[in-house]
Amino acid sequence: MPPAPALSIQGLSHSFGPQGVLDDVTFSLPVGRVGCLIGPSGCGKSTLLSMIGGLSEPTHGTIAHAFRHPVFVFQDPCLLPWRDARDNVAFGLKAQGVGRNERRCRAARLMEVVGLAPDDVGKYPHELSGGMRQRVALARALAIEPDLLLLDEPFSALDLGLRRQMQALVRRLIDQRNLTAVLVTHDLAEAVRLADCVFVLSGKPARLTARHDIARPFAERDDGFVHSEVNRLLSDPATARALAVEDMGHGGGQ
Amino acid sequence: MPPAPALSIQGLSHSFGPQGVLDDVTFSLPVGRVGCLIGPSGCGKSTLLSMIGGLSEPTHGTIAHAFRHPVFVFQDPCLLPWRDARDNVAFGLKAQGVGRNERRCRAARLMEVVGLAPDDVGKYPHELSGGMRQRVALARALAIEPDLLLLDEPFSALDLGLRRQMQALVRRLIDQRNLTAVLVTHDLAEAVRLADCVFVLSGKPARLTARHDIARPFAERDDGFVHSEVNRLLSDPATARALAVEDMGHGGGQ
Amino acid sequence: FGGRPLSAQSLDQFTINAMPATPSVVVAHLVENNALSAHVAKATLKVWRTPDQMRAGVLSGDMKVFGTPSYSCANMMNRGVPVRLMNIMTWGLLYLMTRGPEIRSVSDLAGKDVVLAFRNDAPDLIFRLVLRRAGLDPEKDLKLHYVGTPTEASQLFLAGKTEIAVLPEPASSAVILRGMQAGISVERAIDLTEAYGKLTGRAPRIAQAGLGVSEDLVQSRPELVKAIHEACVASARWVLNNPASAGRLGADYLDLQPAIIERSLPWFRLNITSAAEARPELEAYFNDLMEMSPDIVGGRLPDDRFYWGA
Amino acid sequence: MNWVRDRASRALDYLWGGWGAAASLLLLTALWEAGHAAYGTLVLPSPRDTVAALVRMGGDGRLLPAVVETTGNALGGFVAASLVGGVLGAMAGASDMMRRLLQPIATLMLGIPAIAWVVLALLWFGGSGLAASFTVVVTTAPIVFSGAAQGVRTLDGDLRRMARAFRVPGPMLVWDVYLPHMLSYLFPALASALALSWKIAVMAELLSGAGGIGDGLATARVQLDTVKALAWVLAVVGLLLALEYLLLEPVRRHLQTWRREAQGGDSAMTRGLL
Amino acid sequence: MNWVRDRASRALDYLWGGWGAAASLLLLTALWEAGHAAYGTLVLPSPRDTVAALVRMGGDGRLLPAVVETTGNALGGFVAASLVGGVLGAMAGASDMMRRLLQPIATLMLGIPAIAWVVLALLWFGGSGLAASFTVVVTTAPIVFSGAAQGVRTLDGDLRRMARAFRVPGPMLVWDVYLPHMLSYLFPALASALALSWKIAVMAELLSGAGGIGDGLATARVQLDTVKALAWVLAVVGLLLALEYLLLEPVRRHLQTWRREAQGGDSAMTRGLL
Ligand SMILES: Nc1ncnc2c1ncn2[C@@H]1O[C@H](COP(=O)(O)OP(=O)(O)OP(=O)(O)O)[C@@H](O)[C@H]1O
Ligand SMILES: Nc1ncnc2c1ncn2[C@@H]1O[C@H](COP(=O)(O)OP(=O)(O)OP(=O)(O)O)[C@@H](O)[C@H]1O
Ligand SMILES: [Mg+2]
Ligand SMILES: [Mg+2]
Repeated sequence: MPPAPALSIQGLSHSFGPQGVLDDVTFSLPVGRVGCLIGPSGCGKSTLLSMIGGLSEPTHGTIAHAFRHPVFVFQDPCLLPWRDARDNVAFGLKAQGVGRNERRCRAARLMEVVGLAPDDVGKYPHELSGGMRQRVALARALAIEPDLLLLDEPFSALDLGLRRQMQALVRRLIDQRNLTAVLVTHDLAEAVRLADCVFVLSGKPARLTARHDIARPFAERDDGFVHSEVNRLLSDPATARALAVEDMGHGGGQ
Repeated sequence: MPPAPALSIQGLSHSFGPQGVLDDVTFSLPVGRVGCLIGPSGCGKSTLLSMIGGLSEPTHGTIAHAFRHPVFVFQDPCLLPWRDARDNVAFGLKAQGVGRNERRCRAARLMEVVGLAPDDVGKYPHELSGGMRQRVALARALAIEPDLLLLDEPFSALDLGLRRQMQALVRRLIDQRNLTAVLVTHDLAEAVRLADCVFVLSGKPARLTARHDIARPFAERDDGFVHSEVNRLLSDPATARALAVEDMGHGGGQ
Repeated sequence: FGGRPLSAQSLDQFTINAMPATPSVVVAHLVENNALSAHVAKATLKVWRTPDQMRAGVLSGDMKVFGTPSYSCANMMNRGVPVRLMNIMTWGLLYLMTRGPEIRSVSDLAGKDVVLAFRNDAPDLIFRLVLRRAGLDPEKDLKLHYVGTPTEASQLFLAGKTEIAVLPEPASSAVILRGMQAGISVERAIDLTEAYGKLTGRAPRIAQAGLGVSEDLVQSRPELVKAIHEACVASARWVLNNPASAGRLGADYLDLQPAIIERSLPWFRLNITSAAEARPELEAYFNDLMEMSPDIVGGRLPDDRFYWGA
Repeated sequence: MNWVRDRASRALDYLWGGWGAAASLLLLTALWEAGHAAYGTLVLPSPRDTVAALVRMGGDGRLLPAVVETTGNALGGFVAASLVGGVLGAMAGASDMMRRLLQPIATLMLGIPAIAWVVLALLWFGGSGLAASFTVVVTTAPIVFSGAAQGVRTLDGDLRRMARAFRVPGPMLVWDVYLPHMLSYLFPALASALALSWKIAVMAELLSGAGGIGDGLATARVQLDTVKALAWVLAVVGLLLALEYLLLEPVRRHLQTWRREAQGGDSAMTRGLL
Repeated sequence: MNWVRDRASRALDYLWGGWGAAASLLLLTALWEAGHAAYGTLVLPSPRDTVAALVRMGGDGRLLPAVVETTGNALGGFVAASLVGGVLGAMAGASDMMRRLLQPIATLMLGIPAIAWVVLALLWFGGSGLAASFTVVVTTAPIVFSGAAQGVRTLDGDLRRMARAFRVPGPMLVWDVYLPHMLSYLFPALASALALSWKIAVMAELLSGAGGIGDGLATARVQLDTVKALAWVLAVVGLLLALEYLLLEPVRRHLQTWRREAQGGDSAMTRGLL
């Protein structure tokens, strides 16, 4: 089914000093698809993402991709404390050389899209709530019209409604513009709802221990499907072991 | 059912400059119970929590409680960047005057309890993953044996297994030591699993728009119960409206 | 020392605070020879390093007898500090140094660059007075480069920044010595004291510096003041007769090389004269200074009490 | 605490602040007066006499040219020091190698007494004010250098990674990411360097006979005219205080904008600290 | 980049660093030699002669007492300035009111030339080294003050709230929360102040005749003995460089511990900046 891989990772290992973090990770992702990384906290998901985006180099192995505008939503929002919300959203645009008025305009529009109120525009990061900061970071990433999205738990601080909205927004963008995305999340329902392919990392150092393809098109994934898919994932022993939920039964309620 | 309220909030309003954030919030919570605040991102949950803990003062209204050791898990981990993980966990103990060796010992034990490996002990915050930082913050809060827990999305960066473990840990502590807790979360399943009472905030400025009691004892809350409780919550129109999920049907899969 | 009541008995200890210049060898000799033994059990010499130190010492009463430029002492008195001038020790120590032979008289200076130190201080005023009397305008007819101290002036002069420098002793001797070591021929082209005398129609003498004394010492121990003055006169005679020994003696006290002291002694016009005796010359000097800069002696001539007499 | 109260409290704070400065200046004047009473005019002239002398010197037309000259020397040196120190400091902060290369030079410049430079400076720059400016550069550039280096070195690693992820071009990286962070380190260094500049310029003028206030001060000292000497010092100090309140304080407040908290909670806390 | 490579690169970096300092010192010596060739001994003696004179002075037993005396004056002043400046600066950083009260005094102390203090200092402290120490305090305390104030002011509001939530007692608040943050501001200020201390001490000794190196320098200057004068300066500079490498550099590295990244990615990036 997959066309030529747009992102391909071969035998990737990484360690910080003496501590091995990732060991021989190999996978690939075609253009237009969403890959999702799940795994226990501290297993190296963020590290992997930053290597895909070229922010750090793997100790061994190769990462090949042909994307020209990868963009990050980091696990921490990483906003510039000395710029207000709008200028933070416009940060990537400024880096691309978009003129001041246009980027401010586009930033304000995007802030609306991620559900921020007009009077949040001028707030500095320390005046924003956690979820608002996360949305500013999301808007900043979406502003620059990337071709590869690297999302590290981008919706973790959002409420149910907003989370659904943002998920739909991101998936719509991906489908419309034929973007590729790698998503890190701890929420299996989110993984199942957004991803075409779920990669499970686990162990110390972490290896790829399972992989699940989710074939149904995004538009047709209703709550029932999500629920049953999550249960299917959890019924896979490798996945359940990775998430340490073997002993909890297959409760999709999480 | 509730005994004398240990925490009682009366007509509390708050605004930052001209912007009203909370409006006439009134509720109370008996000793030994877990109250859960849910509401859309940016509605003022963290603000309310910090007022309960005495870190800021409400513009109007009163907060009364008799707790002597309230403790916070902030939405951001707020670790001291110049102290390693263990010393961060021991921070509250040091503030209480616990001797160096004892607090280091206790900190190391607590780090084990929250699932951190022995070789994480000496890592500085910037060397920890997001979920590890969150667990360090949790361990720091639990270390000082508080009587009031103020938890602001304390498990949001944890994987499924760890999240369940931590939930169980916290609830066990609460029941054993007869602590009181106020929990902020965006995860309804978590709310239903942990809380005795769910308060729904919404609007701008935010008011208390719904309240749900969850009577069944913690030990008996299995996945099925959680699932059906979440659906019950979402079937309440005020709650669904607050979380902006009216249009999505009552999918508990989230 | 300070506020101890002074009696007619001899003092345990007495300190003379001399200037950091060659004439202080006179005081060194006097101290070394116990010339004050009739009045003081132990006399010592201290050399002050900066005028600030001297001023602070005089103001606080720590310095009872101190080396001082004559105009400074007059200025202090005019500003209400109870001091007198005891005597004049040096009568002119300002020289115009050149690196070439072309300067023979003051009028040759027209159009030249000259480096000198202490703007608006006495040496500068004397030099400018000489220029004026010789018909040169210090602002227009030549270029004066001012620097902070004679040290900088000497260095710039030796480094070739200018051909001409106005230097007081002992800097002028030092410059000749250093010039010799570096193979630069330096000459004392003009003795400004002589030029000044000629142009003002007076003897080649400028009452430049001597010892000042606090009023309170003059009142309480006039005999000690007198003894100091007389010992100075005696020691000066010895110093002039034994320049080499004086150089060695002064080297320890002044922290100067014996060679520099020995070489500079003849150029100091050493001659101990009590202030009362020197009064006409002092007043002439002060008047000339005031012509250039009225405030330098505090705006007026000091009154009679200023001139201590034996 | 509602909005009106907040606003009012901030206005009050500002007023209080003004009072603070005024109180401090009054206190100093009182001390000065007391010092005068204790030591007399020859050591410390009275404030009244000094101000009168200052006014007289202003009337004579001697004050302004000297102040302008010294200000020129001081500011020239300060600007050069800020540029050189800032740029080299930023480089030293960014690369350990650079720091190792430049740090000894900075230490040297800080540690060598002006008196050791003065002849070289005179040879290079003649008796002009450049010699004074040079001395200012030599002394203040290392202070700016330290601040700038520390500013670059301490930028949050996450923000650096973020900027890299967004492929921020060089000038924008400097302007939007490094500079706002560095400013918090540079500002105190620059403020110290600015105030120091006048003092050094005056001392250098005095050492090199370069004119300006240094010259006036030297003459006043020769004449033992402590009133006039102090009047010169007062001119420098007045200028510095004016600079402090008309330039530095507003800038300081402006730089704080993004840190300001809307509520009063924090200051209550810090008050607890004291 | 694996662990071994990382270790090796850090060791290499250290070596390179040492080379950097050595290279920089060699370059300076070469410049000095060139200056000597251009201007001659009377303006700038040769390095060889200067070192020889230094050794001779050391042999005579004149060097050590003077260096000890000046070091005492400088360090005494520096320690006092660090304490006074640090504590008052922390207060000024914590309360706006305090800042407004203290800032003008700091500006004043920075801006008043030493020469204006010297008579007062002499009257208060006699000719002793205290006058030099006093001048050091007056000049360096405001630099430390600025750094300390900025350090306290810029502590992250969230950390402050966290500390408050944990009811951290005063001393621990200072020690564990404020100080580690402040250090990043205090350190460059303290390093500048330390280097400046010697220079100021020497100048003050020279102005007030208080002995120590200043005295030696003054004597050498009067005799036009440029070799000896430069040897004195070299003694100061050598001392400062030794301090830099034996004290400040290790401390600087130690303070950075918690910032250190395990990987080399970042430095590649900052190299991109240059
Ligand atoms: N700069 C660093 N230096 C040393 N170790 C690091 C560094 N960054 C990360 N690590 C370690 O690498 C491991 C993986 O970290 P990473 O942030 O990739 O985890 P993660 O999978 O994103 O976890 P989480 O779900 O909690 O965010 C952790 O054990 C962490 O301690
Ligand atoms: N210091 C501040 N200054 C001004 N406005 C603030 C400040 N802190 C919070 N706010 C505003 O108050 C509102 C509530 O913030 P709060 O952090 O309490 O939200 P929250 O309910 O915790 O949201 P989230 O779920 O996203 O964490 C937001 O609109 C925010 O912009
Ligand atoms: Mg992560
Ligand atoms: Mg919040």
